[in-house]
Amino acid sequence: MKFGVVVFPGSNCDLDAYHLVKDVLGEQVDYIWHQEESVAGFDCIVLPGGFSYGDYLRCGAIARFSPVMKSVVSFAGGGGLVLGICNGFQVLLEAGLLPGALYRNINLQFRCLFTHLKVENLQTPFTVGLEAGRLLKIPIAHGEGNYYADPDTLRRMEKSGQIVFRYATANGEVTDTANPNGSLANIAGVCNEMKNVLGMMPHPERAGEAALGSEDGRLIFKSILKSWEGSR
Amino acid sequence: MWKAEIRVLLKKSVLDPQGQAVENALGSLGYGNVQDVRIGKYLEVSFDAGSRQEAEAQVREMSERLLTNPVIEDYTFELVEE
Amino acid sequence: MWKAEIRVLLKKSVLDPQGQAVENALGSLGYGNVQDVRIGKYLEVSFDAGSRQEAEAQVREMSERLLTNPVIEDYTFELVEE
Amino acid sequence: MRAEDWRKMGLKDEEYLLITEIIGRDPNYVELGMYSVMWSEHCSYKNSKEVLRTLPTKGERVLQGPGENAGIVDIGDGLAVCFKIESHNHPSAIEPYQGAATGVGGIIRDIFTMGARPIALLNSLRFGTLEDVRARYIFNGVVSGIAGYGNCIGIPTVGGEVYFDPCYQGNPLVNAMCVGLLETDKIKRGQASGTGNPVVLVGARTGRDGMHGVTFASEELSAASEEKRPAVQVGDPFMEKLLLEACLELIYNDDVVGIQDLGGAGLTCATSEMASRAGTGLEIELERVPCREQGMTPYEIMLSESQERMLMVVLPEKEEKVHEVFRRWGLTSTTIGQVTGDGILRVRMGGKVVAEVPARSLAEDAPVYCPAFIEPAYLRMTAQLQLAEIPDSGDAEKVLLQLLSAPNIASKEWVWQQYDYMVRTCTVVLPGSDAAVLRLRGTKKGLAMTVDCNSRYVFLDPYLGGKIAVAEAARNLVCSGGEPLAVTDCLNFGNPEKAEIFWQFRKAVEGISEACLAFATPVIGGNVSFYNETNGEAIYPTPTVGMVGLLEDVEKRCTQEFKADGDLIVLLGETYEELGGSEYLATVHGMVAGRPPALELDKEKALHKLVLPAIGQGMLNSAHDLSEGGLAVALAECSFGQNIGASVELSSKGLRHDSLLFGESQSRVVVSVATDKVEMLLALAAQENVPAAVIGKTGGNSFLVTVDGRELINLPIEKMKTAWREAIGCLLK
Ligand SMILES: Nc1ncnc2c1ncn2[C@@H]1O[C@H](COP(=O)(O)OP(=O)(O)O)[C@@H](O)[C@H]1O
Ligand SMILES: [Mg+2]
Repeated sequence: MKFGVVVFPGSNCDLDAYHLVKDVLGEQVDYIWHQEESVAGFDCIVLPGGFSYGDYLRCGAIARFSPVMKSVVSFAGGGGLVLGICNGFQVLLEAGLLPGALYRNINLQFRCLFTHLKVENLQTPFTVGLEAGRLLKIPIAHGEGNYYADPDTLRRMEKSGQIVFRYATANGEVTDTANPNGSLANIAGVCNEMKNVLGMMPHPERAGEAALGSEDGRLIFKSILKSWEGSR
Repeated sequence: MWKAEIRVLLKKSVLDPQGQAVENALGSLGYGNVQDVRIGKYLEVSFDAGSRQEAEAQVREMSERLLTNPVIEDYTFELVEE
Repeated sequence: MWKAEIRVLLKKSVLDPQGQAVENALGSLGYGNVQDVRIGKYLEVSFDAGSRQEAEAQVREMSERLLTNPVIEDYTFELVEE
Repeated sequence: MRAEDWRKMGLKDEEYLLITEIIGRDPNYVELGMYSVMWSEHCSYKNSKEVLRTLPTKGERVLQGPGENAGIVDIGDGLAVCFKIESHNHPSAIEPYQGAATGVGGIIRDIFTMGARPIALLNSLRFGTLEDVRARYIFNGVVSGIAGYGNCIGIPTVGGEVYFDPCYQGNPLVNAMCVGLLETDKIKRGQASGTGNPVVLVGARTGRDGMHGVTFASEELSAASEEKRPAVQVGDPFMEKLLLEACLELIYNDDVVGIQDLGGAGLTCATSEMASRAGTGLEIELERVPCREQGMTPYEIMLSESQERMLMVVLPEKEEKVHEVFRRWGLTSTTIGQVTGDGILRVRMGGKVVAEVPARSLAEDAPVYCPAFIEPAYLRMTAQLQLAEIPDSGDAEKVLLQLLSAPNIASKEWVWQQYDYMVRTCTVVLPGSDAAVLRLRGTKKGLAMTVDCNSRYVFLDPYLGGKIAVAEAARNLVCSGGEPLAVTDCLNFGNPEKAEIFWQFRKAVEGISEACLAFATPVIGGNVSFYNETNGEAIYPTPTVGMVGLLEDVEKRCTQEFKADGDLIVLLGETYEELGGSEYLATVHGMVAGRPPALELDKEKALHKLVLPAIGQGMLNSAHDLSEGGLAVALAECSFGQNIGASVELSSKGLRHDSLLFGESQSRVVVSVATDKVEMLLALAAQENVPAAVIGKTGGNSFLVTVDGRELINLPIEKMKTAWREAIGCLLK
């Protein structure tokens, strides 16, 4: 399986995603420069974290017009796996590949800390490898991760299992105190209806080695590998 | 030459944490008479266009494609000929 | 009840990285006719005041004390009676 | 030229005369402006040069000492670490967010200019007390400015320190440090060598912002500073990220002869310094400089301090390729001139020469002053501390809670949680321990880093305080398992033209020198920030010490938190009746007085010789240095990490209880060890002549302390932790 990590001007977690896939998981990976017009040859596209175009105007707003995004959109339309992490999530929302929007954290501050995620849907390519009830300890680092969708959209998403991760306490309770940014219904990650596009604010690529405080992020990449194997 | 003066605010249904914070700060600075604060973006875009109509159409298009996010934001604008 | 509509922009001599980035983005989206983009803040503040004069004085005071930093920003405002 | 012209620019009459002697005529207005910025204290170090010469700067590992944009130290395996600290105090006082942000931007440029990839940021901050609205506003703005820049550019901010004291009310301190990594054969220097080589300017357009920023940094803050406001600028971290990647790509491919960032004094400084270092001259054409505004004059272009710009000298055959690389990164680059052999900096505008002076004279020939110095009168007062007149802490529990929630001791989580300290996934000891530790990919090594200074000590005894700042930094590294390598310092003081201030400066540097010599940690670079005064009142002398240490095996790192129930707690070092300058005296008794605790460098070194191998051999489960708040606070902090309590039995041996619990005697570390390793540790301690006492055991969820058999403290960890963690957030509400 071959991963592609997109590099926008201002991406800065590209290296971390690359490192996890290549050095920790031993899988194939290449960078994809934002001006590439094709993503042919890749099996999973990762839109990494960072501050594409400085996050000026709105996070992800300018990056979504990069040449590479056209091919990412059609790749996703054909069922290809796309994972957007943090800024990558914001780009996916701006590009219309996922519903809703992300805006300023409720306390107006950038926040960097470990969070616990409750997995709400084990039937996505990104979560199939997880045990039921297993919480994931994965850090966040963002200033605009406050998820919003209008009530109708939210209802639809709940129904079709598009809410994938919610912020929870260390005991797995979805409460206000566990919510680091004001996100609607503690939402930390969502997918599209087809389930092949996932956006999440927490950084699984920062939780792939014991030395970094958690290995849970690896499980998401393992799931991707598993579902890809299964689909062949 | 036209100058579009675009004001962008969060939709009423979306909580405005920044406005809230400034409202509280004004209160504690002694402006107890302040009832509501909303904070958004202000953009000035200068560009050429043949007519006011054309200019208006272009501002709408730019706003909807790039300058605002219709999921959470509303905008209004004025056009000034320069 | 008054509503102050306050527009805040960076002073002309100060770099506006946001405006610059959006200007470039508009250019590559095909809006080659765009010459200049400046991005700032827009605030709506609703409050009670006895008269327009009083209201104006208060907006000025709030703007200079809290809402803007005169070191790098300029502001203009309009007052609407509600 | 009228006297008021040069005086307004901050030049003294005799300095003007010197200029006319150097160039053999009266300077024109542009030239006068160039001399005035280059000969300001900020650029020329004219008041501090002589004193700085006394710092030890050499060492086996030092590849680059002071004099370049940043210093470099060899760490083996063909790798080197490059680091530097710099102040951005005055801009932060006036526009906290942008002032701090551009400070971070500036120090990052200093690091990648040397060819190093920036891997970490640290910061040392000082504000007025949080009861004051303005201090809260500045604190908030500075922290979000540091976050805004560092997070956006994608360099983790991994450590620092924050203090609050009324002396910083009008003049906050914002010192930013950056650490970079490079291969020893890729070092670049700011030298304009090779006659005929093109000179390329790249990055942001030049604007009218930041004119005379360095002069501004070389004056006291006053109401008149308001007029100089355009000296504050807006940073563009996105532009800098592109610059960083593009420049490192070029440097890595050996496409650059010399490179320097444009910081204070802008184009004037970069051109004259690069030529001066190489013994060459430069010719530039200002018409080619991309400007943000129309009609900018030569004076404005030469003095603008617009951020995010770099100047480089390249080989003629590489010129096209260099422009091509910048284009790919979306950057504008322009060839603005070339290197000449005549040593002259010649500036043209539209072909007409607008300035023509010896490059060296700008960079090197500023007059050197030896300001007068005299022991400050206040020291006679503060030295008079009669401990007998101060009641011993009656209620130790209450005092402990009070100290834990004192802003200088309370958790700084409110600050560092706003920083992305994890990006690049190399931070293996996160903020909250004695020093941050980063792993170095592709090697077994790690780097520990810290910044420290207790300015209250320096105020009460500049010499001793300077020494302690170095010792504390070294001790923090050692507690993390890092062997101290070298120092960068940021010397923040008041107006050096006042004899008492200059005395403080000389004494502090003397203390730093002595400690650096003892620990074999040379000073490889730094920054001096004078004129930190408001309306004639100086800040505490604050020589911040940034230090980096090496871990040969990053797996052998250590942190401060207790790891397991049932470990033994051992106190290394000796406790004396020392309360002078303590946080306890200040917080509980409202006194800033006495002498700081004594420091014996031999004892400190012995402690390091014990702790480092003990960590290396896996003897210790945790190690934490004792600083503000003394033993009781240090033990509580060890408990907080994993909510593991402790019970401790102390004997007073005639010491006051407050000295025993809250005194800040130096050269002490508290460690936890598994019971089967304690013999080994005590034997090693005996061998190194370090006093070591088993004082208790870890476990439970309370913190228990008995002194001479009497219980003085019995507090739930949870309660102490809440007080400590939430204090700063609460004060900001
Ligand atoms: N401004 C800051 N930025 C980042 N980290 C900080 C800052 N201030 C404090 N910290 C972190 O908080 C912890 C405690 O700081 P401090 O009390 O100064 O420790 P010490 O006394 O051991 O030097 C350290 O890990 C330090 O790096
Ligand atoms: Mg400290």
